[in-house]
Amino acid sequence: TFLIKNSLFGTVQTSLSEMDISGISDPTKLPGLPPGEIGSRSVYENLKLLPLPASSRSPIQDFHGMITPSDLHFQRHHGGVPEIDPNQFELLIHGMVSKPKVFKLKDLKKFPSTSRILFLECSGNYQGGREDLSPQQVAGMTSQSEWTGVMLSTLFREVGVDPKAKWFLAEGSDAAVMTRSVPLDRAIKEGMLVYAQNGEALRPEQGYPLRLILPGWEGNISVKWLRRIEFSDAPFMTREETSKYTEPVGNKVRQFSLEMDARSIITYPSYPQRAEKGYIEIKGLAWSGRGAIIGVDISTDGGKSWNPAVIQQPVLDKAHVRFRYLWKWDGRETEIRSRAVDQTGYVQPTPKQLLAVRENTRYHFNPVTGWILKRDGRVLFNDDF
Amino acid sequence: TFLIKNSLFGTVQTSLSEMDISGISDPTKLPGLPPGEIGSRSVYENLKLLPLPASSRSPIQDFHGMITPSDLHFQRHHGGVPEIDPNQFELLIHGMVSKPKVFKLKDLKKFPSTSRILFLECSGNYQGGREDLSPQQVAGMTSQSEWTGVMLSTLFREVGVDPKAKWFLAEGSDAAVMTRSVPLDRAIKEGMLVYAQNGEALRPEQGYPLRLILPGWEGNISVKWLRRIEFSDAPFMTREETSKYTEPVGNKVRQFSLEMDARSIITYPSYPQRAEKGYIEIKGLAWSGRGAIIGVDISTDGGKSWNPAVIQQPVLDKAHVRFRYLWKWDGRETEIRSRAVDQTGYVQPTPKQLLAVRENTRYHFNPVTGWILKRDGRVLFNDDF
Amino acid sequence: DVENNNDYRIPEDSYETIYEDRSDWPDSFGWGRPASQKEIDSLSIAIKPDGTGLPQGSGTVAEGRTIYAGKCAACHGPNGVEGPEDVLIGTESLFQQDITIRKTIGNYWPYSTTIFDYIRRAMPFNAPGSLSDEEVYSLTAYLLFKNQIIDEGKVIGPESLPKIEMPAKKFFVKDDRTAGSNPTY
Amino acid sequence: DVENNNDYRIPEDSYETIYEDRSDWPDSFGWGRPASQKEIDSLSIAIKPDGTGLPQGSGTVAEGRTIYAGKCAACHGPNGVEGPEDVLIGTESLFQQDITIRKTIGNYWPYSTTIFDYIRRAMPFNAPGSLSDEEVYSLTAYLLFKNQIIDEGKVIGPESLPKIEMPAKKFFVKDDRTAGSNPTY
Ligand code: HEC
Ligand code: HEC
Ligand SMILES: [Ca+2]
Ligand SMILES: [Ca+2]
Ligand SMILES: [Ca+2]
Ligand SMILES: [Ca+2]
Ligand SMILES: [Ca+2]
Ligand SMILES: [Ca+2]
Ligand SMILES: [Co+2]
Ligand SMILES: [Co+2]
Repeated sequence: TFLIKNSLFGTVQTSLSEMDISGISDPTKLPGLPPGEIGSRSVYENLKLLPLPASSRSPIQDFHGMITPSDLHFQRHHGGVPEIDPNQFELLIHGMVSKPKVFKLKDLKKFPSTSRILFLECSGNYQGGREDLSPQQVAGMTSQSEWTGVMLSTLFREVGVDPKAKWFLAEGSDAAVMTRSVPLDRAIKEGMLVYAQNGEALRPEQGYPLRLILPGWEGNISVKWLRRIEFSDAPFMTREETSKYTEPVGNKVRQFSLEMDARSIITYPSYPQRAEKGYIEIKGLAWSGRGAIIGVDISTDGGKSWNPAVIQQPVLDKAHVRFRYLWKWDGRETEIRSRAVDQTGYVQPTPKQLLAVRENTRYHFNPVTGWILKRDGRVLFNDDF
Repeated sequence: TFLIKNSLFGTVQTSLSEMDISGISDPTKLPGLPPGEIGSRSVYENLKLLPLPASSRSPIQDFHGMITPSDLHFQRHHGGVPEIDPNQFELLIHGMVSKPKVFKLKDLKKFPSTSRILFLECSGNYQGGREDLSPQQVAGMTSQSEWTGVMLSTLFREVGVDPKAKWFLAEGSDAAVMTRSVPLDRAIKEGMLVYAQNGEALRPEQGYPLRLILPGWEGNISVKWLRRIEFSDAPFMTREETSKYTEPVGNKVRQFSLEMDARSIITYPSYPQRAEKGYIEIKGLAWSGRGAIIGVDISTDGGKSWNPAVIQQPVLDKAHVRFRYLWKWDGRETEIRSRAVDQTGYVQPTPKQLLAVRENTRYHFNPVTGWILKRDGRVLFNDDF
Repeated sequence: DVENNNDYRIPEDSYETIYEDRSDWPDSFGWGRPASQKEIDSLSIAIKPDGTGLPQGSGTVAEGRTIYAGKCAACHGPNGVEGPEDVLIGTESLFQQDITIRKTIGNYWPYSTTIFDYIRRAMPFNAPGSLSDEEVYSLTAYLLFKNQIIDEGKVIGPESLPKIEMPAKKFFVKDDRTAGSNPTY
Repeated sequence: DVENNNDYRIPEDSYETIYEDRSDWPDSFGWGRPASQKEIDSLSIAIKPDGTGLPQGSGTVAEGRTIYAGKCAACHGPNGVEGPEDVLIGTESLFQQDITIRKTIGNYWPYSTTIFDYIRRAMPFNAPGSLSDEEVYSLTAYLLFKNQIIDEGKVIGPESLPKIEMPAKKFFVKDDRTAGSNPTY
């Protein structure tokens, strides 16, 4: 169906109104929509997040390249998405500082700025144990954007941070008034306060108008809708860093486990897609919170042998990379797996290797996973190895 | 205004319906919207393309970083935006080939793929001569995306291209049935057929479901809604490569001027923004169709002296880079300019340097431009130097 | 000093090298289906400067004049110069540094075949692809005549059209810009 | 062979170096306005483990029981164990490799101050920030009592709360993972 609404038609209005366009389905035979004020998405494309009461998973099996479309970025909220007027918005920085200050959004935008392409992953990003799981279900709580904002180091100069300050509290203005304590020495190097995502203002679900970004760390600590930063000599021990986002390991509870370990997942072929005999370009994403990915190995024989995948340039620090591996499937049942290696030398462990040192801790569960290719083309998830 | 529609509320429906939420404007006092199937844009953000009958310009003064939001990518159509059913879609490749073939979209998606962040610029991307012009008006017909698809070289192996073939015709399925002749030897190195943009399917305005991308070349030749490729020993001399997209220079008409020369523009501060005395981070975009940008120089004294700007990493080949330059404005009237240098050593010329060798040719007009900062803070466009 | 801040990096090599190593690729992946001559013929509407692709048929200036008045004049003006859309007719030389002179078929189109090709695929703007080949030949004849390139009696068809020498042809040269530190703009 | 295809590149240096050269930066840009003590006080609701930030007031188990029944039981269950939302009460040790045991205030919360802080900022989920400080003290007392951490008669206030030793405290350690080729997962 074509809608005739083109200023060019002003001059031929009569003849146009006489035209019967109802039967025209060849797009070369009738002008399409003229340029407008905003682009659209094809009506034939229907990508959707997978929503749960407090989170939504990205359809990573449908993505290409390394950028996540902003409206398909995964979501994890603890009190829903607040609506914030950017003109009313203020950020308070206080505590162990000599000059406590309040910044309007327009103040923050004046500071020297920087942009960086980074993944953001929820540390609870795992679902397994069944064969009918898609990549979106298994690992859909990771997404990637180009973020723009101010380096924490730039802003912290303004408030005169006490050298004895070792932590700061980041507090959101959502209904959970989300809080996390952040270790200053580790955060100051790469931490940012960002107001833009993929070229435009942050999206509401991603923290509009201002959020923290701590590259490579678990998503929860990059507090969204940031309204307050309080410097302290010790962590505040908020609910999110004690009751949640901690891992019982052996007879200890591991706390402030911030870096996301290297991980990869094959997104094609995957459940519920069908695989066809012959050449298949196996595709997927790999990332590490500890630096750059330096390799992704692929096994097409259930983990017996491994070969390196091609990694798409540019390979960025603490960013998703797209990997690809050309393979000819003979049609016999087999299992394909991917394994990421990061610049620290860390090799993504198998589920059993992980479980040997700790039960499934709910957070930071990043094992190698597999897809079993059945003779009939079905692709089934596997993490039982 | 908060809409209560959270599955968590099922359990407390009674008390909620009794709540008076009309007066609550503090977002920490009421849950916001729960995670949904698709993200949103803040109601306070209102970026718009600037539409004309056959083109729409990107609001480049409002962008951050280097990625252009897909729905704010500039548009240039010659017959409007066709609506194409991806399941019906076919690409025919024929002419001087031994195996003429028809590819469905799903065939094309099987081939080894690649992703690349590239700018795309209309060669008619200039408007000048007045002081009340915004960056969107001066240079809004350039945008940048991460494109994913198949290398031409990969696909062309499939059809057995005759060694005597020197050109191919690319034809769109829009109402203009847009055609351009492409020199094979130069296109084969980097040319791509892409089906994805910034992680998802191409947008309709950008050629859904398939377009050509010829990195660094004038936008018009990267034919959108591609339906046909015909190999030939000579160019077809289509209307777009003869009557349009050619430049009278001296007493010649320059044809097949494909590479976009290096260019830069300061997007902040710019008309109609207001500048404030004191520290200003001058920001802008620079790009070259001939390779990487290796430097952007800034003048804050109307071109008398120049200093290098900071260029945001990663600096990619044939891609927009974001430059920034910290400057302290004393409040006196002055003019700021930017000048791009690319890896070939090409230095962006002044308007007069360009005009000395050719009149304004309408296409490929890429001069250094300036913004005059008035004492009262007004910022006015200048290209008269 | 800002000089040290330029932390940029030139990509080491160009992009095509991504697929340099294709040693494990087959000669052909085999995807896609062979195109039949019939479907090639139905889709391949492009005309080459030597006339390849021109269909059977012919047209006259007189017929073109009538069709033009009915289907084209609304947008291009009764005389092809009034607009509001592109000016089609004009023989004044462009190369007099007078920027008010408009580019037309008469002074700027290097190949006659382009007229047929473009009108057939894209005009009239509101109903592209609606003209018969005969109509397109006649419109081509009419526009060539009005641009003082052919005589009023000339019949235009697949044989005669490509032989027409266009006035602008001699001006067209390939891109002569050079990159580098001493570029020709 | 695919080995040669790995055309990746390790970033040469980490990102913070972008602003290494700040020689032309002023000591302070001066943007933003000084925060008054009044606005700091009104916003800074966070409680530290040593009790800093706790407001005046106090609460009792008995009052907490009543408030809980009215404002919390719908989501957390009449006895704090039935859900549908988080289980709040339970004293069974988590460290018996029995994954059916739920994390609760009694077996998993290392600091008593977190209870006050979290309830005040985020609960009840449908009306966060609606409780008075007295109500929050009482709910804190009630939940501590139900988790067998305090006696039923104990009054909870800014002095007593931070002194309460939580059973789970002794288990908490800082991240002990190591990166590298021989990592501790
Ligand atoms: C509804 C308006 C409209 C009608 C009717 C129309 N045209 Fe056009 N014509 C245009 C527009 C708009 C363009 C420019 C299109 C572009 O640049 O993509 C154009 C361009 C052209 C051009 C190219 C001019 C150049 O210098 O590049 C020719 C030739 C042409 N038209 C011929 C015709 C003929 C012959 C007819 C009648 C059969 C016709 N037009 C009917 C709107 C119209
Ligand atoms: C409308 C439902 C609802 C009501 C009413 C409610 N809660 Fe909650 N509560 C929740 C949800 C949902 C969570 C988990 C929130 C999250 O994880 O972000 C939660 C979490 C908690 C937690 C943290 C549990 C943990 O282990 O981390 C505590 C403590 C708590 N609530 C106490 C209360 C108290 C006290 C009240 C009454 C004043 C209350 N809740 C009323 C829904 C509710
Ligand atoms: Ca500097
Ligand atoms: Ca290479
Ligand atoms: Ca035009
Ligand atoms: Ca290979
Ligand atoms: Ca550096
Ligand atoms: Ca929860
Ligand atoms: Co953690
Ligand atoms: Co050109």
